[in-house]
Amino acid sequence: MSLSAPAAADPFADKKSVLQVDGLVKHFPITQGIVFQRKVGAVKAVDGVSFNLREGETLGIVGESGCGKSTLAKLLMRLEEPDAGSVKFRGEDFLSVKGDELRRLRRKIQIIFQDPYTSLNPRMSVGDIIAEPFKLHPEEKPKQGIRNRVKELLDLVGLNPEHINRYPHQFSGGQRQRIGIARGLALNPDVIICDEPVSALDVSVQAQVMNLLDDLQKQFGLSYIFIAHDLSVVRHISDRVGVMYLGKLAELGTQDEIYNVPAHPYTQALLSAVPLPDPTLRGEREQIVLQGDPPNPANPPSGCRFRTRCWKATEICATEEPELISRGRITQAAACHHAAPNERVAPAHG
Amino acid sequence: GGGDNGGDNGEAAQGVEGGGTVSAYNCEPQFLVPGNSTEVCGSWVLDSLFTGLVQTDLDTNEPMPGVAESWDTEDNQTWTFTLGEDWTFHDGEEITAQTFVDTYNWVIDPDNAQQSANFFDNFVGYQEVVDGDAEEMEGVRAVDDYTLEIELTEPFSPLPDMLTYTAFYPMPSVAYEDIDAFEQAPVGNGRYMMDGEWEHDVQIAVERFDDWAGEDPGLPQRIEWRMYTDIETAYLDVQSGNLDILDSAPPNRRATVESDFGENYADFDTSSFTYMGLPLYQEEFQDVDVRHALSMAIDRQAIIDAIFDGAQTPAANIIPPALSDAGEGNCEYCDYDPEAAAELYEEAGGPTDLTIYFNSGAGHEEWVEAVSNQWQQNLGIENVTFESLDFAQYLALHDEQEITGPYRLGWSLSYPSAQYAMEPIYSTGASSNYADYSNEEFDDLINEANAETDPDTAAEMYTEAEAILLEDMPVIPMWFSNYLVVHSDRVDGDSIFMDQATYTHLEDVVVTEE
Amino acid sequence: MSEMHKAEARTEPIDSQLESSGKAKKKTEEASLLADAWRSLRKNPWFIISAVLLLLFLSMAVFPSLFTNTDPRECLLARSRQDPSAEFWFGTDVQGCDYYSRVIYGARNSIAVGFIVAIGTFIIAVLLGLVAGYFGGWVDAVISRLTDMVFAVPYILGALVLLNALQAFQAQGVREVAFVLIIFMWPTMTRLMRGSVISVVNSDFVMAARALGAGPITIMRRHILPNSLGPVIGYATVFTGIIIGAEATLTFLGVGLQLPAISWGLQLSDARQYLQTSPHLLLFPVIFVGLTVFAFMTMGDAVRDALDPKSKK
Amino acid sequence: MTRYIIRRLLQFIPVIVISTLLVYALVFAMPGDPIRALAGDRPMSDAVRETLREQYNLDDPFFVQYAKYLWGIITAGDFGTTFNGRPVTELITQRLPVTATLALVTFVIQSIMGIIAGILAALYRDRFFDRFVQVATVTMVALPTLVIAFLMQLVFGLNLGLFPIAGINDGLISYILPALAMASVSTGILARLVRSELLDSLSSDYVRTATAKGMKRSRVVTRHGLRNSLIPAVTFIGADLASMMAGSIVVETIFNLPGLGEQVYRSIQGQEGTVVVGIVTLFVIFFVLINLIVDVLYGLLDPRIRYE
Amino acid sequence: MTESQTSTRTAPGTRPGDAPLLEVKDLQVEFRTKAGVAQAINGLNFTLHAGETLAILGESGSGKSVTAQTIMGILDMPPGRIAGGEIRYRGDDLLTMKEEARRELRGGKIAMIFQDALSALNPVMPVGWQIAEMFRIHRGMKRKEARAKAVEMMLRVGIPAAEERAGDFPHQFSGGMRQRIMIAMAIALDPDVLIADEPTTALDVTVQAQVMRLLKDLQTEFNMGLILITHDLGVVADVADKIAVMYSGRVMEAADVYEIYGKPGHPYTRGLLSSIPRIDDEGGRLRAIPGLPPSLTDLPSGCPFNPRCEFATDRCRTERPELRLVAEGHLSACHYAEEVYAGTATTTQRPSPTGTGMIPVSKEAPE
Ligand SMILES: Nc1ncnc2c1ncn2[C@@H]1O[C@H](COP(=O)(O)OP(=O)(O)OP(=O)(O)O)[C@@H](O)[C@H]1O
Ligand SMILES: Nc1ncnc2c1ncn2[C@@H]1O[C@H](COP(=O)(O)OP(=O)(O)OP(=O)(O)O)[C@@H](O)[C@H]1O
Ligand SMILES: [Mg+2]
Ligand SMILES: [Mg+2]
Ligand code: NI
Repeated sequence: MSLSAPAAADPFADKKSVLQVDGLVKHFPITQGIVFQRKVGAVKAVDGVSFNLREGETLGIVGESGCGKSTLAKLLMRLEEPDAGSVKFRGEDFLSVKGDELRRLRRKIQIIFQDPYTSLNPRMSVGDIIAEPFKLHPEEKPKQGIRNRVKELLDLVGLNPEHINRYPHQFSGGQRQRIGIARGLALNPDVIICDEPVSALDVSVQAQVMNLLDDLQKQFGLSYIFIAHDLSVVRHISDRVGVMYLGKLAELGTQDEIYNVPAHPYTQALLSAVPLPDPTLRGEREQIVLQGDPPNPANPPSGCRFRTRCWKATEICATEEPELISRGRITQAAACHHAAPNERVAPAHG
Repeated sequence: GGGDNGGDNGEAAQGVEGGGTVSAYNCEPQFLVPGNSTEVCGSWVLDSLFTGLVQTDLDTNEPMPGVAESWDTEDNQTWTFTLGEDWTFHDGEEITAQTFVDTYNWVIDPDNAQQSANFFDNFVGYQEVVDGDAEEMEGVRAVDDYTLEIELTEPFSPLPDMLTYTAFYPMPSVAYEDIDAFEQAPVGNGRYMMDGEWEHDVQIAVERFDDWAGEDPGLPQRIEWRMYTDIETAYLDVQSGNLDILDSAPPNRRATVESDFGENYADFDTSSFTYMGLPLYQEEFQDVDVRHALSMAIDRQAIIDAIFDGAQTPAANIIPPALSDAGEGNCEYCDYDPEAAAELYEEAGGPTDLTIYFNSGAGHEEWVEAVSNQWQQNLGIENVTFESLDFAQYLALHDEQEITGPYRLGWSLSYPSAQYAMEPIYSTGASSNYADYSNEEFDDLINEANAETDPDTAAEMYTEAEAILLEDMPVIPMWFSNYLVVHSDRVDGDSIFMDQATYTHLEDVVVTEE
Repeated sequence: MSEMHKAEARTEPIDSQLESSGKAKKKTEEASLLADAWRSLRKNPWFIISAVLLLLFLSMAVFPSLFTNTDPRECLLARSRQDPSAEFWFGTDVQGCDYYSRVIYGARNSIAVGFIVAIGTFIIAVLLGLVAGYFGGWVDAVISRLTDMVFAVPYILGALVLLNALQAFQAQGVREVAFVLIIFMWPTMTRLMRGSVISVVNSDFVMAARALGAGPITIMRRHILPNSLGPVIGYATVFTGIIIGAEATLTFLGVGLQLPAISWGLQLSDARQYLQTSPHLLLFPVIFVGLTVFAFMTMGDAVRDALDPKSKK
Repeated sequence: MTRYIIRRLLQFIPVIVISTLLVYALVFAMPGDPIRALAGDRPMSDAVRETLREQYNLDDPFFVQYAKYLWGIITAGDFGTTFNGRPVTELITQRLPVTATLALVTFVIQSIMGIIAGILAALYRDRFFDRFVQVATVTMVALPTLVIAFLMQLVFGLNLGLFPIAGINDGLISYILPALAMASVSTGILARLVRSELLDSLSSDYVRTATAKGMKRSRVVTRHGLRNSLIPAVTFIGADLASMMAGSIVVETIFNLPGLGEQVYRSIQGQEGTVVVGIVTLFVIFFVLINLIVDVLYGLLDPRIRYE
Repeated sequence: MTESQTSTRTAPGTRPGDAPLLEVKDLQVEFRTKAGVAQAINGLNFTLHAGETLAILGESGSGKSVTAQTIMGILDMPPGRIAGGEIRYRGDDLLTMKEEARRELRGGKIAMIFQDALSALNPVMPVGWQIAEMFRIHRGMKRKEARAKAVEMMLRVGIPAAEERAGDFPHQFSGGMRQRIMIAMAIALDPDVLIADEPTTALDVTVQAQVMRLLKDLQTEFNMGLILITHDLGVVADVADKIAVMYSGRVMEAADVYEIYGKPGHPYTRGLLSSIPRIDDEGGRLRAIPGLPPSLTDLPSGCPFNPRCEFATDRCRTERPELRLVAEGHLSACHYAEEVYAGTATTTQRPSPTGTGMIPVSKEAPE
C-alpha cells in the first residue's frame, strides 16, 4: 500500500446529506456543595463538532475514552439537549421539532447504546423489548406478525429465538448487546448511531453482526455513525472516519486516508497502539506512547488541545487553535498546525 | 356549694396537717368568668373560688347563707338580702351590696356578652339594659352597704336557690379593668384562691384562702384540677396514683371498678337527667298515645343493666328524686309493658319508620341503639335510621325544628330547684323547650308555684306540674345519672361527696397522705 | 483459512428452523410480564392462601347468609355481652346480638369501604404520581402542592362539610364514606408513587425508549409504571386495613357510617370500652380485619414477586 | 439546586393563600351556628348571641370575613382569638411544641425501628423475623389506634409503671408511649417498604460488586443496598410526618397531650374558623417544608435525580 | 518523544511443585429458568499459576462471566446453582470454605473487574468513595488517606483531573472511564488473582495499552495471576501466556498462546481466528462461524459444537469428546483434534447457517 492517499473521488459526493451537524456543543456543569450547589466549571464533553453524514455512508468515530463520543451520539438523538449547534436531518432542523414530529423523526434515526444492560427495561422480556419499536410505530408493523419478526431479528443477531421470553438479566454481556442491536435494527431506520455495538461480542458473532450491518446498508442505503474503539472494526465498516480528541474532531477523512496517511499526531499514536492478533509480533511493533496525563476536559489546554501530549507541539499550538481543514499534501481535514503524514503508520500483519 | 357535710366526716379519718393537696380530674373550662361559665368544668372551679349570696346546704339541698346572712321577701317578688360584713375578695377588696349591683349590671351588659346573662331575665330592668335603653337594672339596688334589694318582674319563689348559681357570684373591681387578664387568674371571694394562672389544658391550682369569712373553710390546703381529654386515661391515672379524684369514671368501668379500686370508689345520684324528646311539631308525635307507647316499650332497667352496668336510676320523674319535690308514682307510662305498648301503638297508628337523633362522639350510641332495638321488637317498627350529628349541627336542627323523630337530650340542674327542672324545658316558648310543648295548665301551675310564698305549697304545686308532664309526656324520661367517683389511697373516701349538680366538693376532702 | 471463506453461504431458509423450534416450545410461546407473572403466581402457595382467604371474605361480604342463619339484628339486651359459647360462637355484643353473625355481616361494609378506597386512592395515586414524577416542573409543583394542601386540611373538617354537601342529613352510606376517605387519603400514596417514578425516570432504558420514539404515555405505561409500582402496591395492601380503621374513626367523629350499619370498624371502636371485661368483642373483629390485611399483604407480596423477573422464587 | 429551593419556597405563597381560603370556606360552610354550640343546650340570650356573632364577624359574608381575617394578620399580626377569647398565636405557641415533640419522637422511633426491622426482614427473608414483622404489622393495622394506645397505657403505664400514663409533666419520657402508639402502624409499613425495596436492590449488580470487594454482608446491605432503596422509605416518612401533625387527634386526646391535633379537632367542632385556619396555615408551611426536604433528600440519595 | 516498547517473552511463572494459584475442577453451574435448567457451565477445568496470564476466549454466552462470578462467590443463587466441582485457591476449596474466610479473600486476594461497568458501580456513591472503600475496609485507612489513595488509583488508570472528579458519580463518566474505575477498584489492593472480565472493551487503544501495561506491571511486581476474559484477540496475543477457549460452558481448547494462534487444535478456535477483522482489511465480508450456539437448556448430545462444525461426524453427534492432549501443553476437546491441529481435517458438512447476515424481508426500499 502506498503512503500517499489515493486521490480516488469521494464515492458519496453525489449523495444527499442525511445528517448535517454543525458546531455541536455540550457542556456538563460541575457543581460543588451538597444542598446548595454552585457551579464551579463545566466538562466540555462536546465542544464544536461538525460533520456531514450522507446517504449510504458509514462514518466511523474513534477517539480517546471520555472524549465525548457517547455524548455526541446522545446529542444527535436529542437525548441530551445541546448547548449550541445545529443538527439537520435531511435538511430539516432536528433540534427544534417537538412531539409527534420528533417521534416520527426518531423512527428514522436509531441508536444502539454503549451500555447494553441499563438500556434494557428489566421488567420486559426480550421479545417485548424488541417488539417495542413496532408497537410504537404501528405503521411499521411487519407482515409476518410482530412475534415472528422479533424471532427473525433475534436470529439475525445470532441469538436463540427460543429465548424470546427471557428477561435481560438472564443474558450474558454480549447477548445483551445483541438485544440492543436487534432493537435498533427493527424499524429499518435511515440512520443508525452505533455506540460501540460490538465491543462485547466475540469475533465470530462480531463478524456476523458486521456483515449484517453491511448487508442492510447495501440493500437500503442506510447510513451509520459507528463509534468504536476497535480500529480494525472501524476500518472494516467505515467509509469515512472521524477521530475525536477532547470534545473536538481532530481529523476527519476517508477510511483510506485516516488509516494509510494519518496526519494528526493523535491519530498516528492511536493507530500505532493497535494490538495485533498475532502473538509472534509481540513487542515487535513500534508504538507511540503518549506522554503526560490526559488533560482535564473541564479545563482543556489552550490552542490545540492535544499539544500537551504532542511531540510535534510548537509555540503556535499553544496560542492558536488549529482548524479542521486539509493542509498541504494531505487531503483529509486535520486539526493540527503540523498535520503531515507520518512514517510510522499501522503495521501490516504478516 | 359548701355546707357542713365535710364536718360530719372530720373524725372518720386522720387528715394530714394543714390539709394537704388534692388533685382532681377536670375538663378544660371554656371560661372562668362567673357570668360566662355555663358548663361544669368551669363552674366547678369557680365554685371554690367564689361564694355567692346564697349557698346550698348539701344535706337538704335547701339554700343557706353565703355572703348574705339572711334574706326576706313578702311576695316572692321583692327580696331583701342582708350581707355579712367581713367578706372580702382574695385581693382584699371589701364586698358590699354595691359589689353585687356592679357585678350584676356588668354581667347583663350585652357588650360583655356573658352567656349567663339571661338568668337575670326576671329581674326588673333587665330588658331595658339589654335593649340599650338603660345603663343599669332598676331591680338591683344597694340599699346600704350591707343591704341588697332585688326586685323581680313576677313572683319567683326559687330565687335564693337560683342565687347559688355561678352566674350570681360577685366580681371584684379589678375584673372590669381587664377581664381577659382576670379570667386567667380570677380573684374571687371563695374558700380558695388561684395559685398562679390558669395553665390552659394542663391544670388550675388553688390555695386555701385563710381569710374566708364563711363558716366551714376548706380542708385541703391546695387543690389542683388537672385537665384531661380522655376519661379512660384519667381513670388509669387515678389507678396508678397520679391523680386523686376522678368524679365521673366511665360508666362501663363499673364492672371492673371493684377489682381496680377495691374500696376507693363511691356512687352518687345526681340531677343529671336523660330523656328522649319527641318533636311535637311533627304530626306523628302529637298523639299522646304514641308517646305513651314509645315510653312503655322501653325496658329502662334492662338497658341500664346491659349498658351502664346498673349505674343509672330509671326515671319515673321529671324532677330529680334528689330534690324533695319529686313526686312519686306519678308516672303511669314509665314502666316497661311491651304488650300494652304494642296495643296502644297499634291503635294510635304510630309511625312505622323512625329516625332517631343524637349527638355524636358523646357515648350515646349504644343506649340509643338499644332503645331502637326495643322499639323495633316491641312496637313493630320496621325501619329505624339514626342521625348522629355534631353538636352544633344537632342544635341547629333543633332550632330550625327539623327534627323528625325522637331525640336524645339531657338536663341537669344549675341550682337545686324543681322550678329549674321544668320551667326552662317545658313551659310554653321556654328557651330549652325543644319539644315545642305547650300546656296552659302546666304553665299556670308553674307560675303559681313560683309565686307561692309557702315552700311546702309550692313544692306540692311543682309536683302537680310534674304529673302533668308525665301524663303528657312531651319527653320520655329515661334515667337520672349516677356518678361513679374513684379516688386514690391518698384521700379519705368517706369525705368525698358529690352534689346533685355533679360537683364534687373538694373543699371537704380529707387528705390522708402527703 | 481460505476454506472457511465459503462457509457464509446459506442453504436453508430461516423459517424452517424457526418453525421447528416454534413447535417444540409451543407452550412457552406467548409471554409477557403479565402472563409470566400469572404463571408464577399460580404456583405460589402464599398466593393461593391469600386468594382463598380473600375469596372467603368476599363471599362473606356478598352472601353473608351463606355463613350464618342468625339475624344479626336480632338482639336481646338480656343476653348482653356473653362470652363465646356453643350457642354464640363469638359470644354476644352489648346489645345482646349474636356476635358471630354481626362479624360476618360486618364484612360487607368494611370490605366495601376498604376496597373502594384502596382502589380509588391507588388509581389516583398512580396517575398523579406518574404524571408528577415524569413531567416534573410545574406539573409536579401543582400536584405536589395540592398534596400539601390536602394533607393540611384536617379531614374531619373536610368530611363534615363534604358529607353535608352530599346531603349528609340522609344516612351516610358506604359510597359517601368511601368518597370522603378517597378525597383525603390519596396524598401519601401519590407521594410514594411520585418518589419511585422520580427514581426510575432517569434510567437508561427510559432514555432508550425515548430514542425509539416513544411518547410520554407509552413511556409511563410500559417502562416507568412496571418499575415503580412496587412501593405503592406494598403500601396499598396495608392501606386497606388502615381504611377499615379510619372508617371507624369517622363514625366516632359522627361523620362515618351510621348506626344501624354493621361494620368491623364500628365493632372495633365499640369494643374498646369493654377491653377488659369482654375482650372477645375486640378479638373477633381484630382477627377478621387482621386476616383481611394479611391476605391483601401476602397477595401484594406475591404479585410483586411475580412482577419481578429477577425474583428468586 | 439553590434555585430550585428558592422556587419551592416561593410556592409557599399561593399554597398558603389557597389553603387558608379553602379551609376558611370549609369552616364557613359547616352547618350549624358555632355560637349556639358554644352555649351547649343551655339557653343563650339573643343579645349575647348577637354580640358574639358580631365580635367574631360571623354575620359577614364569607369574603368579608376572610378579608377581615387577612387584614388583621397583615396590619396587626392578629391571628384572631378562640371563642373563649384566647389569642390563636398564644394557643399555637403553647401547643406547637407539644405536637412537634410528639411528631419528632414518633418520627425517630418509627424511622429507626422501621428501617432496622425492614433491613432484618430482608436479610432473613421468609425466616422467623420476617414473618414476625409481617404478623406484627398485620396486628397493628388491625387494632385501632385507640386500642393500641389504651393497651400501652395499661401495660407500660399502669402495670409495669415504666412510663407516665398521660400528660406532659415528665418531659420527653411522657412522649414515649404516645409516640409508640402513633408509630405502631407506620413502623410496620415502613419496615415492609424497606424490606421489599431492599430485596430489589440486593439483586442488583452493584451490590454484587460490593460483595466482590470483600465487604461484610452487613456493610453490603446498609451502605450499598439500603441507600438505593430508601426513596420510598423517605417519602413515606415525610408523608407520615405530615399526617402526624394533623392526625394526632386520637393519640393526643387519649394521652392528654395539649397538642395541635386535638385543638384542631375541637376547634372544628366549635367551628372556630380562625383557629382552624391558623393551625392549618402552620401545617401547610410545615408540609411544604417537609416535602422540600424530602425532595432534596431524593437528590442526595440518588445523584441521578436532578432538579433543573 | 516516542518510545518503543519491547516486551520479552517471559515464561509463565510456573514452578513445578508449587500448588497452582487457582484451580477449577469439573465446575458445573446451572440456572433455573422457566424453560428448564440451563447448564451454563458443565465440567469446566483450568488452572492458573502465580504470575501467569490466562486468557479465556469464547463464544459470547459461553459462560465466561458466570465462571468469574462463581469464583468470586457472587453468583445469584437462586436461580444459579453450583451443581458440582471445586475451585481451589492455593489448595483450599473456595466452595466449601466458610463464608467469613471467603469474604476475606474477596477483594483483597481475589479481585474482579466486571464486564458491565455502569451497572456494577454503585450509582449513588461517588466513584472516589467506592475505590476508597477498598482501602478503608481492607486496610483500615482513614477517610482522607483512603481518598488520596483512591485519587492516586484513578490517576494510574488514566482518568484526567482525578482529584476533582473523585466526587462525581458513575453516571457522570464515560463508558471507558467507568471501566477504568472498575479496574482501579479491582487492583487497589494488589490482589493475588485478578479476574478481568472484558476490562478494556470501552477503552481506546492508547488507554487500553496503558491499562494493560499497568496490569502487567502489577503482575511482575506482585506475581499476580491474571484471568483475562476478552474478545479482543489482539490484546490476548499481546499479553496472554495461556489461553483457554470456552464453548457452551466447557473448555474446548487450552494451550500456550503461540500454539493457539499458530496451530489451533479445535475447529471452534479455527473459526474464531478466521473471523478477526484485520486492521489492513478494507471491507468485504467477514467470515463468521455459521449457526447459533446451542441452547443451554437443551444441549446437543456429543460434542456441543457439532451442529456448527464443518468436520463433524456421527461420532461427534453421539460421543462427547473429553479434553485431551494433542501436543505438548496443548489440550483440545475434539475427536479430530490431531487432524485439525495438523490442518488435515476434511469438511464433512455445511452446517445450517442461520444467524449469518440474513436480510430483513420487510423493508421497502427507501424513497
Ligand atoms: N440468570 C440466568 N438465568 C438463565 N441463564 C443465564 C442466567 N445468567 C446467565 N445465563 C446464561 O448463562 C450463559 C453464560 O453467561 P455468561 O454471562 O457467563 O456468558 P459470557 O461467556 O460471559 O458471555 P459474554 O462474552 O457475552 O459476556 C449465557 O448463555 C446466559 O444466557
Ligand atoms: N451526565 C454527565 N454529567 C457530567 N459529566 C458527564 C456526563 N456525561 C458525560 N460526562 C462527561 O463527558 C465526557 C464525555 O463523555 P462521553 O460518555 O461522551 O465519552 P465517550 O467518548 O463516549 O467515552 P468512552 O469511549 O469512554 O465511552 C466525559 O468526561 C464524561 O465524564
Ligand atoms: Mg461512550
Ligand atoms: Mg460476560
Ligand atoms: Ni487474510
